[in-house]
Amino acid sequence: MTVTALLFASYADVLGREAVEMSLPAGATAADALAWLRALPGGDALPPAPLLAVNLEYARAGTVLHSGDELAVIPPVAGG
Amino acid sequence: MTVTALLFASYADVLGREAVEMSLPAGATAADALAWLRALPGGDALPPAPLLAVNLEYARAGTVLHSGDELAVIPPVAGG
Amino acid sequence: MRAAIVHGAIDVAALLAEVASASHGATVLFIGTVRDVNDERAVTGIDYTAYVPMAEREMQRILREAAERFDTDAAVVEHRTGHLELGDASVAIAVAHARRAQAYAASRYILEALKQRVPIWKREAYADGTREWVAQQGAMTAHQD
Amino acid sequence: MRAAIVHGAIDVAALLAEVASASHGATVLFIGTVRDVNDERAVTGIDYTAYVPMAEREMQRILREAAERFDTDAAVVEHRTGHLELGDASVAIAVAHARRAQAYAASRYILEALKQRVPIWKREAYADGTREWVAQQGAMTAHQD
Repeated sequence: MTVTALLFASYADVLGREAVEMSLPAGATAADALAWLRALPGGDALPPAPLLAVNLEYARAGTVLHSGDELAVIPPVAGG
Repeated sequence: MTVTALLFASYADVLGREAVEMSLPAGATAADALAWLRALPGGDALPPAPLLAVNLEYARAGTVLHSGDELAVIPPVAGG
Repeated sequence: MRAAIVHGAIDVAALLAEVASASHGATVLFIGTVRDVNDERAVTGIDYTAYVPMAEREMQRILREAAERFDTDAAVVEHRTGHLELGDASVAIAVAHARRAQAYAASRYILEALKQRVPIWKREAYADGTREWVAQQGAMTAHQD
Repeated sequence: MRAAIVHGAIDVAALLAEVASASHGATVLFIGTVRDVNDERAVTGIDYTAYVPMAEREMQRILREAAERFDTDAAVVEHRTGHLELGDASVAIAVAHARRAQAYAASRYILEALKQRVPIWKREAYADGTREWVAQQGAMTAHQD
């Protein structure tokens, strides 16, 4: 299945992009997607347990993904 | 000595005026001035212990007045 | 730091501009406006009156107290007098500070102190045609001896 | 109740007008602006970026939470993204309420929740020419499992 990963701020900087199409096996979790991203060049600069969101909602690492989901890796926020 | 009394809001209403020139004996206090005002027609509607100010500062009833002072009788405030 | 009794509409944009500075990251503006209901009575307008020189002096003192307590150097307050219609602003307080917690706390302090002791009075006009002088709950009402 | 990420200057007068009503006597406006110093470093500007659809959704949720906690029916928040100069407003929150205590409390609640969990990021530019992504102290930083 295909899941889109979105990267922001310093995380986009370390991976050199803001979005990645990931091809993941059925039943993959947000944690699996994160491992996939951390295996990319520069990906080891992502923290082991960053904030994650699936389809615009904060999500646990164990969340099971579905084809077409949008997974966001969220750096520490700094609004205000 | 002459002291000017200022009246505001409901106190001005009950006395029918906003300022009164008072002729008081030397050594008179704010409490004496208040008694003078309460003896005027309608003056008994003033409370026995209202807020008082002398020369723009809140003052105790025992404050000794001087010629030319401005004594204000202050109804419960309602700014905001 | 400026405190004034004003007779026309309060210009809140001007108050914000007055406290603005690149050294302050947080600005809190409070605006008090005439409500259509008070104590379950339908209000149609309010006349505010003040002992102007004492009110300005007392508001200045409150700004100095806020400056001491909250390290505020940018605060301004204006209170309007005269006839106000529903929705009109009777008071506006603008505070800018490097820290948001202090900006909020100073704003609230100035508002509460103003309501408690600045010599300003209001006469509410009601839908039934009557008018009444109204006291602020919690305001000082008797001198301290 | 409206929450938006905006790309140009925030129009605070429009926000105030949006929450104004004769049933609310108290309006609190918070404005966050770019400060010239952060952590003792001289700042020359900030670039804000956001995960826009999630940020708007999360800000909407915060407004609903404030409505439940403080009985607020008039609240609006705008956060700006893009390049901001010193003194520019990055965020503005307007809350109107019948009661001043609730207006202040709701304003503060919305601000703190926004800083803690709305996906917005800032990169500060410093006088020495460097730039750095900065995290909000107290913001969520790891997922909860």
